[in-house]
Amino acid sequence: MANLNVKFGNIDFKNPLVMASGTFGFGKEYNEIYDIQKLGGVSSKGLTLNARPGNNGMRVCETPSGMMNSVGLENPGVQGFIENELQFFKDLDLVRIANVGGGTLDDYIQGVKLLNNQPIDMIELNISCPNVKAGGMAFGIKNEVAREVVREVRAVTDLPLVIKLSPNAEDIIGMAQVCEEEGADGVSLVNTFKAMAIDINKRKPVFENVYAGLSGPAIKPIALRMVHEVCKNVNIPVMGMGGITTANDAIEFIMAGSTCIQVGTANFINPKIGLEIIDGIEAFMIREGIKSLDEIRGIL
Amino acid sequence: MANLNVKFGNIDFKNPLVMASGTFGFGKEYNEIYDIQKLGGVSSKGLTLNARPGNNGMRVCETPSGMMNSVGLENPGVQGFIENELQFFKDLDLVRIANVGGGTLDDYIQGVKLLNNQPIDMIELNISCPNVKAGGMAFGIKNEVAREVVREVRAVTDLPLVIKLSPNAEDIIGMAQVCEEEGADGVSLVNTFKAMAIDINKRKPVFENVYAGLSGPAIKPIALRMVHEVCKNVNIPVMGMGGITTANDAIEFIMAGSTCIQVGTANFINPKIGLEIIDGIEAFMIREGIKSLDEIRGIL
Amino acid sequence: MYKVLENRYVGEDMYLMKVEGKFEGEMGQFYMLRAWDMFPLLSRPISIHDIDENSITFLYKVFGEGTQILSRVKENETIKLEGPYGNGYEKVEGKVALVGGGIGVAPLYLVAKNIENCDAYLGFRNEAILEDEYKALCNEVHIATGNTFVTDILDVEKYDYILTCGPTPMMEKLVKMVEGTNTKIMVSLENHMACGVGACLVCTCKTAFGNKKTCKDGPVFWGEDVIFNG
Amino acid sequence: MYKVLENRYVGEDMYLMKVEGKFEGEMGQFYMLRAWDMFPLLSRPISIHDIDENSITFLYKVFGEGTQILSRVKENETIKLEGPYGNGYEKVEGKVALVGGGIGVAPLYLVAKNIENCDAYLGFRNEAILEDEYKALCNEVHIATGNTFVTDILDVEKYDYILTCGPTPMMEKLVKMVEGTNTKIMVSLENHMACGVGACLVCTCKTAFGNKKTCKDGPVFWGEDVIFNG
Ligand SMILES: Cc1cc2nc3c(=O)[nH]c(=O)nc-3n(C[C@H](O)[C@H](O)[C@H](O)COP(=O)(O)OP(=O)(O)OC[C@H]3O[C@@H](n4cnc5c(N)ncnc54)[C@H](O)[C@@H]3O)c2cc1C
Ligand SMILES: Cc1cc2nc3c(=O)[nH]c(=O)nc-3n(C[C@H](O)[C@H](O)[C@H](O)COP(=O)(O)OP(=O)(O)OC[C@H]3O[C@@H](n4cnc5c(N)ncnc54)[C@H](O)[C@@H]3O)c2cc1C
Ligand SMILES: Cc1cc2nc3c(=O)[nH]c(=O)nc-3n(C[C@H](O)[C@H](O)[C@H](O)COP(=O)(O)O)c2cc1C
Ligand SMILES: Cc1cc2nc3c(=O)[nH]c(=O)nc-3n(C[C@H](O)[C@H](O)[C@H](O)COP(=O)(O)O)c2cc1C
Ligand code: FES
Ligand code: FES
Repeated sequence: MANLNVKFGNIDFKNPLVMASGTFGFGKEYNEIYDIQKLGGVSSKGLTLNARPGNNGMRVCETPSGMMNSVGLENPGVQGFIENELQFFKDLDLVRIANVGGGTLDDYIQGVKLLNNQPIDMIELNISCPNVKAGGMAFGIKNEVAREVVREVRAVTDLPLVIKLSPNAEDIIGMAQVCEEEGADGVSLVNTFKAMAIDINKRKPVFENVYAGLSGPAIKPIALRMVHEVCKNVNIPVMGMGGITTANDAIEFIMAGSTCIQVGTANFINPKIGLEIIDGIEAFMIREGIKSLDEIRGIL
Repeated sequence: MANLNVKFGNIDFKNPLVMASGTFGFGKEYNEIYDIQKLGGVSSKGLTLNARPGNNGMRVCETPSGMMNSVGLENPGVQGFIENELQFFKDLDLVRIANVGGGTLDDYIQGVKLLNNQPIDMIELNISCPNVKAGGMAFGIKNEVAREVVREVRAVTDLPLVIKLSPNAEDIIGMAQVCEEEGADGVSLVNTFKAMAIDINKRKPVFENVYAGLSGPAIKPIALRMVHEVCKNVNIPVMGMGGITTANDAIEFIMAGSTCIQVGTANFINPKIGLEIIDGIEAFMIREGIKSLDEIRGIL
Repeated sequence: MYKVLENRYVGEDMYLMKVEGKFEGEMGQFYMLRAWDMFPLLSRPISIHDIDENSITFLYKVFGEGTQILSRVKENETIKLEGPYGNGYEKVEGKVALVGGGIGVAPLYLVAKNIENCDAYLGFRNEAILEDEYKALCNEVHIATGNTFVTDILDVEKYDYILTCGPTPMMEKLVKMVEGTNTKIMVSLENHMACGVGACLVCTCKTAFGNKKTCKDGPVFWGEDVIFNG
Repeated sequence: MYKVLENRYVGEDMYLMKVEGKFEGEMGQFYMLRAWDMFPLLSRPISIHDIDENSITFLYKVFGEGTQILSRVKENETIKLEGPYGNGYEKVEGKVALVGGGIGVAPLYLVAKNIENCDAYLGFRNEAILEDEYKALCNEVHIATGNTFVTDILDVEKYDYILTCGPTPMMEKLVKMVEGTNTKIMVSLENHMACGVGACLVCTCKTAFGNKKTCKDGPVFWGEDVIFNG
């Protein structure tokens, strides 16, 4: 039997598979389909300090081997999460990750503070959110803007802190290094790619916000490259993601250096895909005589 | 009858469709399949000052709705082009674009100088090439590095000069603005995305160079966004590309602001796709009562 | 993977697909269908048209790529189904009208099977489809085609409940028509979906009670609660 | 779009697909096939197995996704073909051996039809396929299966020419075997392709005369010119 255990910093995952934020709600819905405690972890829907209704208009659009979304961080707010969702979330036997977004630096800080004493195992800080003060450019584009968020959030929490990087960053390697320098326990990448679709008959962008986030198999080759680059250049553990759909994909990300891998969009292809990926990783390990994922992590 | 004519700066294109560099050779092969003079233009295989044998090992790998290539600029060199390929190329009744790459700044300058008195209509400067002096990082990543190339090349040629931007640029809007400031006649984008694939059974990257360039429908939503951003922020004309496969795709790029559109990878899906896209654009114009593409260019 | 027993054209660009298996599902619920592996990416939400011991039936209209692929599936080939998902029509009692427009007639067949003594008002672009099938289940079946709309031939006040599915403008109009009457209406909303289970929030619709998930809280809502144009 | 007349399993994971139409093509040339619309992206290069007035035949082995889709195409369905592409076998005269390994036997059928009095040496993993068909065209047909390799049962010096197609190690070994003899050999190279017509340079192979395009200058080359491991 292969051992799928991984250690991400000090946190033990029973296997490397984590469900990506925003694609798995708070786990409840998928738990009606299968026992989600077979997963390594779940990253919650992105939480902001205050509840948000999300974006108007079309929120999803299919692209070749991908999809764009413009949910706009609809969520019940951190307090709403604590009151209504944590009840279910907290009892799960898996690594419980609260994904936190923000609109201002203060939103991040207050949001994380509220989570400090809650029964969660890790915070994933989504810095792809538009920075209200900086005219809407996301926090995760410029290294020095990101540095400030990471530093300030690090200062207010002892929870394991993983920074979720945007593939739209100007310099993703430098960005990951900034996170490491500021004391993050790890980084996760990639978030969605800024993308566009036009309805040529209406002569309008498909999305009210004009741009939206691209995810799914289409982006996998770029995401894998970014994960490889980051893993080569930081010493903190990495959660790789972006289009992972098969065990083969997951193993590529692990060989590129990921400790955990996250699966998002693929859940929409097949709601039980998480289990299939875990089984597939195990089958590969058995076939190849691999006892622990440490043997293949970051081998290239 | 719809008029597909477009003017790119001072250059007249009989229609906006240009075949993208590296996917169409010097036109000869496809001309055996159909009369390529029905196209608006052809951008030649990327030329470097000296002939190059290209990369070793695997050069292509399919991805979901995309492909990666690692041709490594195999080409006969500018002199070889002039001696052996220009004979055919020069007589084509379409806009003849010489795509020029480089390894050092001097390679670009010398290459372009050699082309100055040749019967071509335009130079497309590919700044995605690794900058030998800067440890291999491409010229097209940092604005100030790109500025130097554009300035120096601009100084040695009076040919219409289009700069081909890399989607891996740190700041693609700023990059386009730099090109405009330095006197480029236009920009084209996007080149391929830096990407990776791993052969998990061999436990090796698929490509000897580790990273390779992703193209095809998978990247279209990101490419379209970049083209839109650039068109909104420069006053020189733009050739948009990246995954264009259908007339619908092409019209999206035009609505986003492209004057010409380039088609690359789609040629591999169907060798006559160029004609189908042109016909499809015309059909759309007729259906929608559009007399000239000026009416829909950059409308959003 | 389930075996397709039948997949036949029934008119108006619509196909009836019968799939073998023991399926669950209530009137107004839907399944996520895919007759392909990885491309296109997303599965397609299709309402339950009919269900019995050994099979489930869908009625779908060829619209884009996904439904086109569905229409090419042959007998004995297989498709993938996930479901049943969503919140369907409530089993109301009283005088009930089922109002379907176009492919919106699809879920109303199972409704007609579950609700006794209902009348059906079915609107089609050109020709009526499955008219006999609905007649077998309903008291009266009224058909509107061409320039006549179902909303023209229906007196809402005759009914205690209207259960409808169809184009949004039609449903919106019906909701307006019952305003100020004693008639209650249930509408089935359509929204583009990804997960289908309530996890991704791409299908949010606006209601008097705030944002709701079309896939999980709906697709069927009380008409008065829905904020159209939301 | 061309109609598939026949697509049948012939053993060793291989299928024979006959497609209706008037096609051109010489021995050793290939077509780019696709039995799908947009996904997967690239077409698959498949050699001409046979050709006659009203049809073309391919022999292909199910390997990955593309050939799997090909294998599922049914009679009367359609596929897309572009070609013929490439540079095939020269029509040599003298004593000729055709040497095929695995799916490498595919192009040799048309060769056997074009070259009189040749002998065939065919290697398979388990069982020989289409043995009778080759017997009908060749003087002698020698089969190697299991642990015997075609290279074990062939005396190259008996022949003026060897025309081969198969796994690279087999072809490389054959080229070595003819070294220093009077026998000349033509090999058919396999390389991943995108355009298939010589425009994209992803299929470059190394030869004594510099880089060549497998799709346009090849796939058939004189063995002595090819730099294996290049
Ligand atoms: C709850 C529900 C029940 C439905 N029941 C039926 C039914 O019984 N019969 C039937 O014919 N149709 C039904 N539809 C509509 C059906 O889902 C769409 O017609 C179908 O998804 C179109 O897919 P396509 O690939 O043919 O079109 P495309 O336009 O190519 O699809 C592109 C994307 O948009 C989505 N999409 C496009 N139109 C719609 C739409 N109207 N609703 C939701 N998503 C859409 C697709 O799912 C896909 O993700 C239902 C929709 C919902 C939400
Ligand atoms: C000139 C030429 C003639 C050929 N003739 C035949 C034939 O007659 N019968 C036959 O069965 N096979 C033939 N092949 C091999 C055939 O093209 C591959 O087996 C097929 O492309 C595999 O596709 P796939 O989708 O099943 O595999 P996948 O591995 O899923 O394909 C992924 C990608 O790799 C490419 N690829 C994978 N293996 C090969 C290969 N061996 N050669 C070229 N590209 C490959 C595919 O084209 C595709 O782009 C020929 C190859 C070449 C170059
Ligand atoms: C519908 C949807 C909603 C998402 N919401 C969030 C979010 O709230 N917070 C976040 O950090 N990432 C969010 N993401 C990004 C995913 O977590 C993931 O980074 C991205 O989709 C790439 O992975 P994938 O290709 O496996 O989906 C969302 C993605 C999708 C598709
Ligand atoms: C096989 C291949 C070779 C390429 N070679 C070049 C090149 O020599 N010079 C260049 O500027 N771009 C080159 N490109 C990039 C294309 O011109 C184009 O920018 C890119 O592929 C995106 O467009 P597409 O998705 O339509 O292919 C190449 C692309 C491919 C697929
Ligand atoms: S489709 Fe995901 S929440 Fe409704
Ligand atoms: S496949 Fe394009 S040159 Fe050979």
